[in-house]
Formats: sequence, C-alpha cells, structure tokens
Amino acid sequence: MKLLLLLLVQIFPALAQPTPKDVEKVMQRDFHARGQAGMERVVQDGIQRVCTETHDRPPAELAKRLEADQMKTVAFPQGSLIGDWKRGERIAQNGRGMQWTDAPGAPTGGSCYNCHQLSPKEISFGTIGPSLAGFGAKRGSGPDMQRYVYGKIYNAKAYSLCSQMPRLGYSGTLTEQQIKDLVGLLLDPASPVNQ
Amino acid sequence: MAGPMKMRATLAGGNTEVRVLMTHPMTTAQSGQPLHFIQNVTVKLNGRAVIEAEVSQAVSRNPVFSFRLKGGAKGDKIEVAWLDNKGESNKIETAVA
Amino acid sequence: MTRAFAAILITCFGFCAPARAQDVKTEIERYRQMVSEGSPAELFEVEGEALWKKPQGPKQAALEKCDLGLGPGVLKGAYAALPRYFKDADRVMDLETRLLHCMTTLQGRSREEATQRVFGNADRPSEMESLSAYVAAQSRGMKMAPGESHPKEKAAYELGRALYFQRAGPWDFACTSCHGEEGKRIRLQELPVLLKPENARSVVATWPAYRISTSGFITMQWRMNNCYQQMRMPEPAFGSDATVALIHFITVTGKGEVYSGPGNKR
Amino acid sequence: MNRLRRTLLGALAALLAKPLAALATWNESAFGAKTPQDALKGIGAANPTASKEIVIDAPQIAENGAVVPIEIVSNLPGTSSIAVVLEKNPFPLAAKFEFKEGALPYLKLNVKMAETSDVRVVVAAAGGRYYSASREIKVTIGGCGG
Repeated sequence: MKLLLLLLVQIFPALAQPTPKDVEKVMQRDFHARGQAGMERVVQDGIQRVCTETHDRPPAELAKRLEADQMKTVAFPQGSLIGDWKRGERIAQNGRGMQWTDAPGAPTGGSCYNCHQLSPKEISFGTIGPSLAGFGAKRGSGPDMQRYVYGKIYNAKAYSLCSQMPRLGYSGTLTEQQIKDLVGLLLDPASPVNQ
Repeated sequence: MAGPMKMRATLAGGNTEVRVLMTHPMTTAQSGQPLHFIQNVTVKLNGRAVIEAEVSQAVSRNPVFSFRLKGGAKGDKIEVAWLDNKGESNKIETAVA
Repeated sequence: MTRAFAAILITCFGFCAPARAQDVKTEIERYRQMVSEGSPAELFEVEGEALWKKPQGPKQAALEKCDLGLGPGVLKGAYAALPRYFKDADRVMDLETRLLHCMTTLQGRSREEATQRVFGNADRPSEMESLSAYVAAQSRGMKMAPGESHPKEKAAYELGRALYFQRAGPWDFACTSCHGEEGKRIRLQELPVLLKPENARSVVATWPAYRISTSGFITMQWRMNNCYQQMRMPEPAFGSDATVALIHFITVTGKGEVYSGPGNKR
Repeated sequence: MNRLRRTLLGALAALLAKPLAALATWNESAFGAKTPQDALKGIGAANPTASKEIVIDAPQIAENGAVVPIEIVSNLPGTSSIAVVLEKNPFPLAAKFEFKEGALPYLKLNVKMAETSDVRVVVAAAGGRYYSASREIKVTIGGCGG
C-alpha cells in the first residue's frame, strides 16, 4: 500500500502537496540574490521548518525544547537595560532595514508600530501583535521585566516558538543599544507609552 | 506631450454629473523637482464656459475633478481643458450620455 | 510622493491626536470609498490600449494577435480566465507572464529586453503595468474563473498554497505572518487572509490597481515581488513558477467574484 | 511657399496651440501667499462670515496625505465661487472655482496635505459677500514604512 502510494506520487508528482524542502528547492531555482538579500535567506533553519510543517502549531514538548535552545542565543548585557525612549520611539516608527532596497549598514528600524500599538499618540499602528500601550505602567520596570522585554525583542522565538515576531537581535537587525532604547520606550515611566 | 485624459458625463437626478481625469505630475515646490502643475481648468457646455478654475500645486497628482451642471440633455457637448505653468495644455470633449 | 513630503508624514506621530479604534476604522473606510470614486486607473487603460496596438520589437508586430487564452486577440473576459495552463508554453501563466510570452514570440523581443523594466513609477509607468490595466479592464463585470482542471494548474495551486506557509529569511516570515489571521492590520492597512474565499474574493476582483501613495499602477507580479522584499527575502524572478503559483492560488481561492477593477490601493 | 503665407500660418498655429493661454489668469499673489490670512486677502475674502450652508464632505482621517478627497456643496444663494484653503500647507490656497450660469455650486477634488490641518472652504455668494466653513482632516501614515 505504501509502495503504491509512493508510486502514485512518482507518477503524478503534480498532485502531491509540496513539502517545505520541495518549496525551498523551487525558491532556490526561482529567486535570486539582490542587494543585501542573499540566497542563503531562502534556506530554512530548524525552527522555520518546524513552524512551516505544523502551520505554526508545534507539538508542546518540541516547542519547549527548541525555545530553550533559542534562549541560549540571547546575550543579556550587564546593568540597566533601559535606554533612551526618544531614540526608541524613532526605532519603533522605522520600518526599514534588511530589505534588498536598504543599504547594508544603514540604521535599521524595528518596525514595531507595524504590528503593535505603543504610544497612544500614534493612531497608525498595527494589530498583528498585542497592544503595548501602558506596558511599563502596568508591569513595572524592575530588572526581571527589563530582562524579559530585552530577551523578547532579541529573540521572540525563545518565548513562543512560532511567534510571528522577528528575532530582532538574533538576526542582526537591531544592535544591543537599539534594543535597550526600545526597552526604554516600553518601560521608562517618562515614555509616551506609559503616559 | 501631455498624457491622456478621461471624462464621463451622465444625467443624474435632472442634472449632469461630470467626472474628469487628467494625467499630470503636479510636482510641488517641496519635491526638489522642477515645479510643474496645472494652473487653469475650464469646463465648457456646448462651447460656453460654465466653470473656470485656478488651482495650485496642492492638487493631487493625476487630478480628478467632479462637477455638476444644471439640467442637460443627452448629446450635450462637454469640454474640459487644462493649462499648466509651463504652458502645456490638453483638452477632452465628450457628449452627455 | 517626494521624500520630503514622506518625512513630514512620518513625523505625524508627535501631533496626531488619539482617536478611538472604531472611529479610525470607519473614517479610513470612508476615505477609501471617496478616493475610489474617481480613480486615475483609467488613465493607465488608455496608455495600455495604445501599447497593445503599437508595433514593436524586431518583428515590428503589435500584441493584438496575442492569445491570452481565449484565442488570438480576444480580450473580452481573458483576464477573468487567468492564470491558466497554456499548451504552447506547457506551463501555467498569469497575465503578465503571458504578455511577456507574446512579447518574445510575436514581437521577437528577448526576455532580457522585455523584462528590463517591468515595474515602473508614476513618472514613467512600465509597459507591463499599462498593458495589465488595459487587458484587465476588458473583464469588468465577468466572474473570475482561473483554470483548475489541468494537472499543471492543480500543481500550481498546491505549490502556491505551500509557498504561502513557507517561513524563511532573517525575519522568519511567511505570507501567513501578515495574511494569516483575520481582522489584523499593519499600521492602518487591513490584511486579507488569502486562504479564505471571503477574503480573497474582493482582492482578486480589484487587482491590478492604481496605488494612491505613489500615483503609480501596480500589478500582481509587483505585489508578489514587493511582499518578498518586505519579508526580507531575495527577489523572485518576474513570471517565475513561484510567483505564478502564488497568484494562481490566490485567484483560485477568490474565484467566482465579478471583476470590478482595476481598483485603488493604499 | 511665400514668406507672408508662412508667417501667417505660423501665427495661426501658435494661436491654435495655446487658445487657453491667451485667456487664462492665475492669481499669483493669492497662490503664493504663505499664510491662510494672506491667501484669503489675495482672493478678496479677508473676513468671511461663518456659514452652515457650506457642506464639506471629507473623511476625518486621510490614510495618505498625497490624496485627500474633498467634496463641497454650497447652499448659499447666488454662489459664484468656491475656494479651498489648506491651512497648514506651505502655500495654503489650493484652488478657486468660479461657477457661471449653467453650473451648480458643487465640486469634488483631491488635494495634498502636508500634515493634519483645518480645511477652509470660502464661498462668494449673492452681493459679493464671502462665507466660510472649515473642517479638520487628520493625516496618517500607512503600510509597512519599508
């Protein structure tokens, strides 16, 4: 029976549902490097593979294990993690960086407002992620909270394996200082997010 | 050469509704490009001017205007013409449908 | 829009007053409604018609004999039946891929020359954009019915669906990252879930479209290209199987809707 | 071709090429004004009376400042012109439409707005008197910003 199925798939490959590996091969054939976006980007890592295969619903056990692996990638700086919220606001507004149209090395943004509400003054915000308005006012700004926010921005997959949020530190999108500035935007009592 | 124009003139509720599209960059002084924008728009009904407009660079690129003319009948000739700050111009004529 | 103007808009966050989410949604919908009442998309149709009839290439031929699926030169309803399998090319093609095919075969142009500038801008729209506007407009009022019976059409659908879920790149994005859950938006832009017919139908019925923010005309091939750019991925080749598969998958999902484009987009 | 004929034809061609140019006027001082007050002065409407008979239909929020749709109806008897002033634009006067016999005092157009601002509509009505109404339109940013 299994053999027959395999045979059928061989005869009618068109009818089979392509696996992530098949899709990757198609992309390697049909895409080309442009600007800073090299072809290595179409190659999936383990997490991307698992999330694609499970349509973002990985088995709990596996997720826990892989999340722990991701946590090891987070490099927490020493001392206070609260940077300048004013710079943080600019980073949150900026949706550029890492695209083939962006100059490599140019300051990149965090694209935060694309998906989150932050400062209630900004009415143009996305809703893919939860609203973060009043985040620090509600949760405080102690060392644990600083660590949580820093880690979440650095590598969101360490907290929720198939989160739609990019791994902004791990991927090299944002620098340590930029992430600190975003932590400031979220936690600093003077930040508009907490007004 | 001036890009295309499009116009629609239809009877609605006893009046004539005119909608006209113009191809024009409408560049502003702030854009860093040479200032280039439509300054005058004239609407004629059967050869007689019924609307005369002066506009600025604040009108959006590829301008779209809607007008209403009193009464009207099928076959009435509507003409809309524009003239820009460089002296370029274009016009379009259509019959009320 | 100019860079200076964009910069002014971006600084808006400092001054925009807070508003209730529901009011914002209602007002943005009203904005879109008012803008769509007079769309410069029609200007591109006029340009496209001229290009369709213009002799070009080494063979100095017009595209008027181009077979978009319903026979040489048949425009009425052709867009509504795309993408579809074409025997002469032995592959599934969307409108732009087919136009490119006609440019190379009928007009004798090289693929390199014909694809040199497929995405234009407001100052100089591309040939592909104007032609897409013209051809698509000839399907207004007709039901979208892409090809679904040929094995290669079925395979394109499956590949398109798989691509939709494929997560990759430095930001781990798939199409589903933005277009996976209903009722979500980026900034103020609502995001259709193109896995759902009720979401895909209005999308399929209004592309290609005039783009308000750039005053240009945008096509489905551009949409795929620009999404991958924003997904931080390398560039998909114009008219490649991957892009056609995605377009086919989306069109099949939204089939049955009466075509009302070219529409207006943000 | 003799010279006279050529000159005459040339003159005729020039005349045909720019039939509008000869007739058109453009109020340079009003359109060049940098404040709403100066723009109003420029069109002779320095102190318009507020009126509810001017109906401005526009969205409260514009998704894109490059295209802001505005629809205007004047219910004032004897309306002869409608002007649109975008208060915070670098050059506030955007347009002035004159309506003659046969045209209804109605207008729809798309304008560019540099930022959130009041839009003022000024109408010349019977007896050459000026009236105005205004409405705030918020300008936002949309999309991914990329």
